Amino acid sequence: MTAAKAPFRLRMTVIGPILALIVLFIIGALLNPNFLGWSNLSNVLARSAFIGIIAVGMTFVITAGGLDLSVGSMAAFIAGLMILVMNTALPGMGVGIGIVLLGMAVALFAGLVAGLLNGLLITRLGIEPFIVTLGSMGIYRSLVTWLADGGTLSLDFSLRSFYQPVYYGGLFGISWPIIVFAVVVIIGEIIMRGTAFGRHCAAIGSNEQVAKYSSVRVARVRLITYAALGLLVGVATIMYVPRLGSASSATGMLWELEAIAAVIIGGTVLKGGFGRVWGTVIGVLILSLIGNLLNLTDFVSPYLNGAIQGAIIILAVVLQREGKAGS
Amino acid sequence: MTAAKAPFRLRMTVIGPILALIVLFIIGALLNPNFLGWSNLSNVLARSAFIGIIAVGMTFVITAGGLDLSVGSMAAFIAGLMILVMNTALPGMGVGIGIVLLGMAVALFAGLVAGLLNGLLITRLGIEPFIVTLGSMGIYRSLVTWLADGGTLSLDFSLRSFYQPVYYGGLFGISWPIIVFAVVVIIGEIIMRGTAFGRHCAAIGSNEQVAKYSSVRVARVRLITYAALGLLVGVATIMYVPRLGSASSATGMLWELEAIAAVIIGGTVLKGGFGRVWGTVIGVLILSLIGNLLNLTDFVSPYLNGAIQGAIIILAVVLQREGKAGS
Amino acid sequence: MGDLVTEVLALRDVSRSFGPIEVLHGVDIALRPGRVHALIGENGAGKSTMMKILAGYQPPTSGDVLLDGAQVGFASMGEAEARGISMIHQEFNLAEQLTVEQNIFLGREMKRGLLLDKPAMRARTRELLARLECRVSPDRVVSSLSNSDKQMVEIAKALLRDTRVLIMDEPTAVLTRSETAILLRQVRALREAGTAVLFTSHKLEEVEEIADDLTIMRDGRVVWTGAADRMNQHGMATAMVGREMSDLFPDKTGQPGDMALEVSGLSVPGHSRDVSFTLRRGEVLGVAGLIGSGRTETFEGLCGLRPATGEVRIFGQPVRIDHPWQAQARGMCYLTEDRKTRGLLLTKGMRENLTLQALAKFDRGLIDRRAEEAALDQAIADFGIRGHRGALVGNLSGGNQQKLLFAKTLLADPQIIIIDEPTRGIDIGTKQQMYDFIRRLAAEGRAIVVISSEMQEVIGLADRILVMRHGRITGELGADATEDAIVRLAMGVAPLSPEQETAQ
Amino acid sequence: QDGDTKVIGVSIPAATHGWAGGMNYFAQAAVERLEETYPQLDFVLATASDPAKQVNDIEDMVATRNIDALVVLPFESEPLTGPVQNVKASGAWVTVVDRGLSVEGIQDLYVAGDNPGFGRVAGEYMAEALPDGGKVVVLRGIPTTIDNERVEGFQAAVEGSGIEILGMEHGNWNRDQAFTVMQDFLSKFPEIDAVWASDDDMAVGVLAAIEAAGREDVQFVLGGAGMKEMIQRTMEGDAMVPANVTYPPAMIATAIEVTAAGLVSGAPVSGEFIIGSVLVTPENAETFYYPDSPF
Ligand SMILES: Nc1ncnc2c1ncn2[C@@H]1O[C@H](COP(=O)(O)OP(=O)(O)OP(=O)(O)O)[C@@H](O)[C@H]1O
Ligand SMILES: Nc1ncnc2c1ncn2[C@@H]1O[C@H](COP(=O)(O)OP(=O)(O)OP(=O)(O)O)[C@@H](O)[C@H]1O
Ligand SMILES: [Mg+2]
Ligand SMILES: [Mg+2]
Repeated sequence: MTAAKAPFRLRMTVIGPILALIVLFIIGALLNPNFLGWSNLSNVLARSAFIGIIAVGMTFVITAGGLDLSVGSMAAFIAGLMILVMNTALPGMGVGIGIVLLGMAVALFAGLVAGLLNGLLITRLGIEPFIVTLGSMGIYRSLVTWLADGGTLSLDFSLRSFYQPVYYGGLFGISWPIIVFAVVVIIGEIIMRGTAFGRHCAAIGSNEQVAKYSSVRVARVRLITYAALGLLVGVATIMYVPRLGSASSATGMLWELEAIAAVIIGGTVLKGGFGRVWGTVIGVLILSLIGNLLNLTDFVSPYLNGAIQGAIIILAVVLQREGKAGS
Repeated sequence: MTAAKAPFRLRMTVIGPILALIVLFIIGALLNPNFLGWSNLSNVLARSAFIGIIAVGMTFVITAGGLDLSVGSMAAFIAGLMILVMNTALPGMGVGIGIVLLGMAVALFAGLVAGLLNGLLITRLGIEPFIVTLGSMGIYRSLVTWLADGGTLSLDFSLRSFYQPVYYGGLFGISWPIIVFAVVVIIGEIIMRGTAFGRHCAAIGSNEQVAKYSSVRVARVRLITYAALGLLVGVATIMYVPRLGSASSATGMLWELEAIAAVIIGGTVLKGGFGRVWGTVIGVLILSLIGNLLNLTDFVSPYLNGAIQGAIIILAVVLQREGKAGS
Repeated sequence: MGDLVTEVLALRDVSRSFGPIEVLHGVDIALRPGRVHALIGENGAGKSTMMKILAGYQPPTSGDVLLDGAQVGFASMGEAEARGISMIHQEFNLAEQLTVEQNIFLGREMKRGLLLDKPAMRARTRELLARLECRVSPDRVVSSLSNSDKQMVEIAKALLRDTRVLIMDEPTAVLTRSETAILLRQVRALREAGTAVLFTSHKLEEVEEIADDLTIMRDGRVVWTGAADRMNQHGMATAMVGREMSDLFPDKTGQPGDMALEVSGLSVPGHSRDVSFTLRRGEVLGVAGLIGSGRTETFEGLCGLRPATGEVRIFGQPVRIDHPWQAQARGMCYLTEDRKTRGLLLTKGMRENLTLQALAKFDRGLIDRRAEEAALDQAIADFGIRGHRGALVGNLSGGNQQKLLFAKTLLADPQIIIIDEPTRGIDIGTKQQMYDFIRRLAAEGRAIVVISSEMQEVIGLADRILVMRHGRITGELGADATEDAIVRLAMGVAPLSPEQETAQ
Repeated sequence: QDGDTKVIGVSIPAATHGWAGGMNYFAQAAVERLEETYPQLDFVLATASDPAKQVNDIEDMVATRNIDALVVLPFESEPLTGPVQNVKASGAWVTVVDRGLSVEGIQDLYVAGDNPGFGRVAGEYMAEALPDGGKVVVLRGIPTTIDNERVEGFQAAVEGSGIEILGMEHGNWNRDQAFTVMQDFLSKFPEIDAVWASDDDMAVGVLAAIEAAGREDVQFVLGGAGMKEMIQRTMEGDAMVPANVTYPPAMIATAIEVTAAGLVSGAPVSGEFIIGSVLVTPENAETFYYPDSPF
């Protein structure tokens, strides 16, 4: 690995994910003409918004040297809680904007608290993030099953119809999840690149000791990353609930793995120290497009979808790390 | 974090996991007198052998700064392959020791190849282990579903009866999985502490550059850790197939998470540089005992089992990291 | 000059580029058995790069490496070592989580059959460390060692490998004088045994003391080479810097002003007890002591980097400091002695590092990049930082890293500055600039603590000197302190009389 | 335990999808009810997330709880056969629910749904509802033998009826995944006449996707397993949900009750009860509507 190649390599890590995305687009367009249609793309974008919003938060957590395995079950728990609260409040409040706002407030608050809890256990007790969030993953998953009594929590039908536009509606033909996702990404990118907080995350992930000696409030920054991730899980849930109006123990299954994968495909380093939000977006898009493509074509056995997905994930990263071979 | 406390802290990280294990034992004995009976303990030990054997391999991978998410689906794939090969060979070879040996050879060989593939992608192409093994996890999971045509691959019944003693039989009343697990652990512990290879793993995980400068063959050591893990997955599968006699897409689900959790509960550092095999064993035992304990009584809703499990995992680690608080 | 036949390792017309930038321009050097060759030059002159090429860690871009007169190209790290060339790196090259013994034998473990022969390795480790008069246990984890002990471990690691050529990149930068003496004794023994030794140091008295041959570099070129006895310290400094060197230390113009810092009964558990002192604006307070006397830990405790107890007043206000940012908010900053693991983010650029500690200054909602760039320009100019602007800090030369660390801390504009080992690895020309700079900071009315293991530095720079031993202050000396007085206090040998020395 | 107390172990898969959730609910409700009715009975209920865990649970029940009877709904048939055989060998009563073991004659009592029948009934309805043939898409469950049997039953039933199966994808009995798959089906096929969602959880996702796309060509969605919301819609005559096919999760409760009664009375009922899959239509929907069930 010589420094002489650095400029090229740098370019590859930047262009790599974009290139992988473009290749997917081309393949998609060739396989099925509907692929590039607005309705298909809009579908794909809207449904990748949940993972996307969460993955933006995950980017910060990972950049600061952390990890959060609990996001998927946290989302399920928050969705369950939100539905329960809204259903309970319905007789008193009636269908209206008020109850939707209440539900949203509950989701955001619960997300924030859940994130803070993870963060406090990690920063105050000094336990490995992997263990803390593996534990809370089990806890939230259990809690939602328990709340739902093993079944599914469903939002009252009238309430759901009222709330539904939050997923299906939109502005200028762009649906709300896409808009919210875009806003979160833009804010995330600005924070990551342009603010002291973003710098501090990268510094902590790069070398915690140096950050501490440089008067960075390490514990606080860490805590904020987890709290922000929790909050974003809340935001994602707000978009998720109106879609099907239900939550069960199967909700949010494996979202954590998908979010982490998106972050890493996007070029953020798993061990921390370097992160980029726009890369994460590309990672999310790559992951959702693969699924979409596999559904739009049927030249392989559906049993093998997972294999193709796995191979593409590896390829997408090979593409971007090309220059690193043999290092 | 003061140096004065170091001896105490050292002791806590050593005693911590053992203490957690003892506490679990006491709780178990109080809850149900049968808990400490040989038949129960033997069951628990035998069934934790699969994860245990894999976790020993995982300890090396993690110590050397790597990660392997694919072990669970790799086990499923190898089990499927092994069953397929044995069933196919049955008409020709007939039930006998020969066909069992063939099956075992297939499992070990497939495990080794799968591990080498992971290792080569990681060391030669320089891709993040997380991504490579996430990809291969999807691939193997798909392949076994495809091999089983969406259903279950079952070992021929007569063959299964013949092969069964490998799980259920044993020596001096100790069943084979326990013996094999013990042997793997002892060899693992010796390699980790007593050989140059073990030291090289820790050195690479601690600082790859330093290891390289000290003429440690970094890529080769890394590769060997993944290959050894693959081989151990093969060994675990050899014990697993006679137990259930079948493989499906549900086989080995989430084993990777359990194995990694066991390694970390045991005190190995997720970012690499320090590992201990005996700790991993304790981690494995803690995890299986929790499951066992929850079956001993029925004072909580089964929906909440996951929550209790999660809480205990966190507590077990809190116990051992006590001294680190505020660092 | 040298006899070609006896050269064991040499470079012929070697150039080396990193990206578009060439840092070595056609250099030659020849090492001969049984001789100590000193390589000196300013920070960033290319000394470390040259050594790495000699030891096979980096290939030259052009030119030849000659081993026993024959051209070689080392394909892997192990190859040069296998042929008897070993190198001690300027930056620590130890795996922090491994023990002393594991590090020393890393890559060369002794085996009995398939297993490690631990007793033998431990015994050999003890023996090597004993030769270096270093008393750390072979089972200590390296991350818990002090810098000087780490250096000793590195040296032991090199000594283990029976080498024909030993290359040492600033081995004495983190050592005290007595430890340096031990090291030099080992070097002499190796010379007697016929080893060719190449070493660099910014401490010219050492060079004068031990070198047989001397090569002086400037800006990637060899500017002088020959027998060492043809050069004195003054000549070396002049050749290195390329200008006439005046007096190293500035005048002590200190006008003590208001009380800045009052510390009483400060204790850092396990490291220091009951430390009390005061510091005024405009003052430079030196802190001397042997390695391991707990100076670093005491001041880290003061700044909230370790748990500590005691009473602290800053500008008359009683304060409680549990975290470094609280200290900084009160105007007090600590500049670490350990630039690599505590000071700088090696995988980031200069700009990110420079502004990390004072990021609030550049925060206008968003970070003002242009202001950052301007600050970097300023720092590069003020401290003479050399190196490619876009380079990763880990690729800067050691001395330039130190300068950047200095610039980074000062950017936070602290009123009370605690500088731990300020000139470690800095060339003599820049040292002079740094001393001037410290003085100027004092003159601006800041209060400064300089912790240093270089006795000359403390004496030359400080208005008052505290001496520590075993975590306690054993005495306070005036600006006119002698080395002898400091050593007596530091060693616990009865001083003349405490009252006599603490004149002020 | 004193000699009079008898212990019944109940081992079922965890509530990872709607039907399983319903089954969990009925199992727990039955256990609670029976513990009250029969003070001399003690129950152990364990839920498993995979076959291996289920085998562990059963081993634990034998080793630590000395169960006198086991009611098991096998996660998969093959892996559970051996362990259940061992339970039988220990002298306990064995009731197998829903999924038969791969060796005949282990169980004393067998209570099961009819998976090929489930697919067949659905297929027959489809053929009848689209007499001129039509284009349908199929959402499949988690790749398992159950799913295979159902799909084969369905395919056999629609064969020759002029119905064309445009595509099949796995929605894994999951609402979200079904939603995604259906969105993509709608993008892929400009003309779809009907959907066999094969499960009511998936039907929820499919209906949402169709509604969001505003596609008028899809005439109806046929789910399955009788989720109460779906039954209600059928009952109310919703044209999109004209029918359902039962696969009652309550069969576990039946099995537990029969086992308990047998154990208490000392006159155990052995045999086979196959609970056939029935077509639910607006006419008979009311009899399949259980508003208190979570499913
Ligand atoms: N890997 C690298 N990539 C880019 N530039 C490098 C790299 N290594 C060294 N350099 C540059 O080469 C020049 C010479 O560095 P070198 O470390 O050899 O200096 P030095 O003489 O050892 O200085 P010091 O006395 O400060 O240790 C410096 O400008 C440095 O920034
Ligand atoms: N991180 C650490 N953990 C545990 N012990 C440490 C650590 N750092 C240093 N020590 C020990 O603390 C003692 C004092 O450290 P150190 O040598 O840094 O003191 P010092 O007086 O600042 O000396 P110097 O600054 O000259 O190195 C030494 O015995 C050292 O081994
Ligand atoms: Mg250097
Ligand atoms: Mg110090």
